[in-house]
Amino acid sequence: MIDSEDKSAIIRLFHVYRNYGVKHALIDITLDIFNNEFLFISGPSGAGKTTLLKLLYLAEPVSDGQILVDGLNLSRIPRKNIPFLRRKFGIVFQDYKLILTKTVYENVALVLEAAGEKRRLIHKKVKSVLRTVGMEQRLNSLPPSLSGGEQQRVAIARAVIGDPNIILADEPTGSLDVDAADLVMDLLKKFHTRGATVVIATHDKALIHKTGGRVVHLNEGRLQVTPEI
Amino acid sequence: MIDSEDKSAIIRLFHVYRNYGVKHALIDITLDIFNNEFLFISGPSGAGKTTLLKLLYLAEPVSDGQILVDGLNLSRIPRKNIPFLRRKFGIVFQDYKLILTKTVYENVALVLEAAGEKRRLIHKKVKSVLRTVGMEQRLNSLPPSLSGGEQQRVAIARAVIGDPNIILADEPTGSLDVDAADLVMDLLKKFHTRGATVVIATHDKALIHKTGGRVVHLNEGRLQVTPEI
Amino acid sequence: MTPSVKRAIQDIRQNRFLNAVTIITIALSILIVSAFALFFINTNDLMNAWKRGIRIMAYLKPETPQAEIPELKKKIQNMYGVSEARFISKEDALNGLKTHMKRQSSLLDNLRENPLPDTFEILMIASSQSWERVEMLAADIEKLSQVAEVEYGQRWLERFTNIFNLFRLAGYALGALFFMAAIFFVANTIRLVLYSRREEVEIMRLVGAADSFIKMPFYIEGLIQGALGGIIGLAALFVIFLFVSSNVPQDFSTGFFHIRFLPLPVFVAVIFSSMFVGWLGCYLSLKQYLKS
Amino acid sequence: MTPSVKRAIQDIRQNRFLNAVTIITIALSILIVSAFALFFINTNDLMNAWKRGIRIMAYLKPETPQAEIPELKKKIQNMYGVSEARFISKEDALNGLKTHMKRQSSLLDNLRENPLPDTFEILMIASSQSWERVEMLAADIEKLSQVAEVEYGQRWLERFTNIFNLFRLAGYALGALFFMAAIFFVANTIRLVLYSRREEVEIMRLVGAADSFIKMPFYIEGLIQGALGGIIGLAALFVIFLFVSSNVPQDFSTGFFHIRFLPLPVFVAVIFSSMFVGWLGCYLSLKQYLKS
Ligand SMILES: Nc1ncnc2c1ncn2[C@@H]1O[C@H](COP(=O)(O)OP(=O)(O)OP(=O)(O)O)[C@@H](O)[C@H]1O
Ligand SMILES: Nc1ncnc2c1ncn2[C@@H]1O[C@H](COP(=O)(O)OP(=O)(O)OP(=O)(O)O)[C@@H](O)[C@H]1O
Ligand SMILES: [Mg+2]
Ligand SMILES: [Mg+2]
Repeated sequence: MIDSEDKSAIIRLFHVYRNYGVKHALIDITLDIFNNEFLFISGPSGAGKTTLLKLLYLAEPVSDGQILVDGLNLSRIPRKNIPFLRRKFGIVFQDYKLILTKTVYENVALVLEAAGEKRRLIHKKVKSVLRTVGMEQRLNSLPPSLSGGEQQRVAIARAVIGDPNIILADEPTGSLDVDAADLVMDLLKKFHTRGATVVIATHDKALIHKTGGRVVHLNEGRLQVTPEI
Repeated sequence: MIDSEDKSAIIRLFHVYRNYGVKHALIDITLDIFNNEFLFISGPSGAGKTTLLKLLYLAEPVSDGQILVDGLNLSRIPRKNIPFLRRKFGIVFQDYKLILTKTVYENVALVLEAAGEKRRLIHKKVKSVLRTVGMEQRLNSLPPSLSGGEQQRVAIARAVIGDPNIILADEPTGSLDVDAADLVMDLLKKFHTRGATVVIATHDKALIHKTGGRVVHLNEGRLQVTPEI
Repeated sequence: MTPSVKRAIQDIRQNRFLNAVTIITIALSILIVSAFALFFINTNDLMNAWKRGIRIMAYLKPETPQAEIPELKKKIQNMYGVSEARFISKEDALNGLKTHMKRQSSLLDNLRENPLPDTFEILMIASSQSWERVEMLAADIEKLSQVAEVEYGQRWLERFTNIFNLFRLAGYALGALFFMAAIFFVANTIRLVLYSRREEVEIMRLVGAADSFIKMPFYIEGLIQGALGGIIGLAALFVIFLFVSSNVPQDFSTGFFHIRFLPLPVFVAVIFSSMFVGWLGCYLSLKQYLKS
Repeated sequence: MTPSVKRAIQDIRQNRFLNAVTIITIALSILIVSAFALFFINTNDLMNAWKRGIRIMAYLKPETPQAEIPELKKKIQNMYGVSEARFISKEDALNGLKTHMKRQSSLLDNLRENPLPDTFEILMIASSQSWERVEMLAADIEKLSQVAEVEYGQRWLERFTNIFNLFRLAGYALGALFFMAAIFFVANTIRLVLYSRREEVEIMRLVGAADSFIKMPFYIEGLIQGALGGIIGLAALFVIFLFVSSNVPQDFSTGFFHIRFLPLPVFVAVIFSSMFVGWLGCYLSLKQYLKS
């Protein structure tokens, strides 16, 4: 069981809608995500989980409603400040989004390079985080030569290397066997313990039961808040 | 519980090796897959499951050993006959491999067009198979606008539309919630009942337990045959 | 409509950006190469008009009897490369010299007798002309028993021919260069386009599509792109041609030679070449991606 | 080495095919445009050499006293565009005419007195020449009180100048066309290359990279590609130049004008332009992908 220690909201959604043409991917979502919370967004395939996360890091704009992240109103952020918003997040994308022409090392190092870190520090951190996910042997491999689970672990490494305030993980264990999944969940819990807010989108009920934390349920774009497990 | 009714082998592997440089992805695999069998290849991330499937449809050559499919020695098939080999298979790729610039309809229809089917028949079949996986509403969507699970269902529809002799499914339910996964497994069982051989690579032990069938276990490229469950 | 054509058209719609890029590339290449051809065709016309100015003067021996003149004329006219032989009597020649010399003509008034010889002025067929041919013909004429001396061209005409040959040589070099470059640009663009679609090709192969099935729509697209590119390129050339030719000094195009656009056979040949190039670009690039 | 340069070099290594394509495209474009420049520079030299042949003959009035000649010479030499004024006395002129007329010189032996006038032969400065300038100068000279009549050039020379102007007009049109086409091909290739890498750009943005961070290595790559392409293109041009110039008729290049390669400043300018084009191609394409 994981406790949320701090009850101030770090992410707030007010009556958020997201439409794609006539398709309503998200309908009237109002939700507070608290500081240092460990939150699951569950729901069946096509419920809108990925869409919800995308709105948070401004990959897409809301169709209607407001989102505040860390007190910032997302619809008011000027274009040139979007990178700074995104650096608050560590994101595990559902389709990994690894750069196929860059090595595992380079993919993970990218986040720190973009933030202007020193080479020495980058080197140390990348090695250490890849060790945590069990990919330290594959530093110089290109993503297409990795198995599905290996790619996912690299994606997770990249998400956490910047020591982000908020971790958004979209099906972070979908391609992993039970042992590897436990390893990853332990890693996320460790960051949670250190103060990070963790939001996991998943359809995997077993994973939710095993881990604990607050769960919000999405279905056909609508939110069904269930009591904490 | 699923029974394998016909005990003649449709796929035979003899002492198969697959190396990538110094990395041994598969080591001395000898395995018979029987006609109309429902087989699970289980194993942790990086065990070699995907690699094993790739060898069967000649996406990659073996480093050593022999593979027979339907009596054909794969190392003896001339280049120009490879498409005919591949049409024996219906393949669900772990990363879906949908064509991103073509609609759902076109992606699925492609298999039949390549086999030279008539337009009318193609139209009917595509609609029907998309209905089975619950994607009949998204005929004209492009894959990037689909959720992860929706993409996977399209991939499954494409795999089964050609009424293949052998279905190779690589983590076919990895992005699906329990209900959608059940739907897909029912579909695969239906094809099995009609006489197809089904080979599923997965790390998901729960899925295996629930479905039943023979299981072979891969670990670090080596085969550990376990008794039928 | 066959399924392949239908797939090709679908494909063009789905990859509008890539298709537009290919078509514009082909159009520009066609524009360049055919602009060069146009320039060359017109320069050649001009050169021929110029060469029509080359004439051989055959001075006859003073003792030649008038009676032999018609036969001699026939003889010369039958020689290879001769288009016309005009007889100029010594009287005509003196009168001509007087008008020509204008200011100094007074000095001719004081002559005791006409010192000029009878002359044949010989024009050559434009197409069969080169400096060497002029020289050969002159030598042949000089061998005739009635001919005392032969004079042809002036120094500057020889020089001009030499200059023109230099132009031509440089022109051929540039033309060959442009042509190869155009082929490269087109092939290359198609290659990059297919490079950005290599996953698609790979997926089709994995689901059991034969190479011919994969290639066919690309080939048809290549032909369509080639045809469109060719037409657009030639249309652009025509616009440029109109603009340039309306700026040519008037006494020029109305004078001894007319600027003209590409003749129809060349026009048609360009469109077909363009289609061929579109097809070839696809062929070469696909060969690469379908190798392994 | 700054991190951006390091990333750029890494990037070139990781995308060898795409980089090779870009570099070859730039090299070919540079080759074409500078081949054209080379052709033009040499044609201009040739034209100037030719124009040096244009001379104005000023015939003096018979009554002009010898004493005024030096002053008149000075006057003419100080006129704008004149490079040299050479005095030819009427005796020299007659002798010249005799040698020139060769065969018909017998008719000059019978003269009672020399009918030719004293003459100034006036050469012009090559650079300031155009047919209009020749005419203006001739008119000015004719106004001098001692000058009876002015004669300049021959009909063919005027014609030749007109032809050359036509060449030049067509040449400018072609040159402008090639130049724009080259820019298009390069920009286009870079755009296709970035198109096939758009996912990479998108991913970098998603993990929080600022636009400047993403762009920098591409720009550096563009500059490197431009420099390499420029050098390769000019090297290829030099090889072609050597080949062509060794095939030029001997009496030509040893004669009144020498074929020459691009002068150093042009050479350097081409390399810099090439780098600029590489950078510009990246700039325009990236702007597009980083818009939304
Ligand atoms: N760009 C788009 N255009 C049109 N429809 C879209 C687009 N993106 C998402 N959708 C639709 O919105 C719905 C929600 O998609 P989303 O990706 O959020 O689902 P999800 O909950 O993440 O599902 P999964 O578990 O399968 O990944 C889906 O039906 C999807 O097809
Ligand atoms: N092209 C390649 N080059 C180098 N190594 C490779 C290549 N393809 C696969 N491998 C390695 O071979 C091993 C087996 O890979 P494979 O994809 O078969 O694993 P898997 O059992 O499918 O795992 P997962 O469940 O994670 O998909 C992995 O360690 C992988 O990194
Ligand atoms: Mg999703
Ligand atoms: Mg796998």
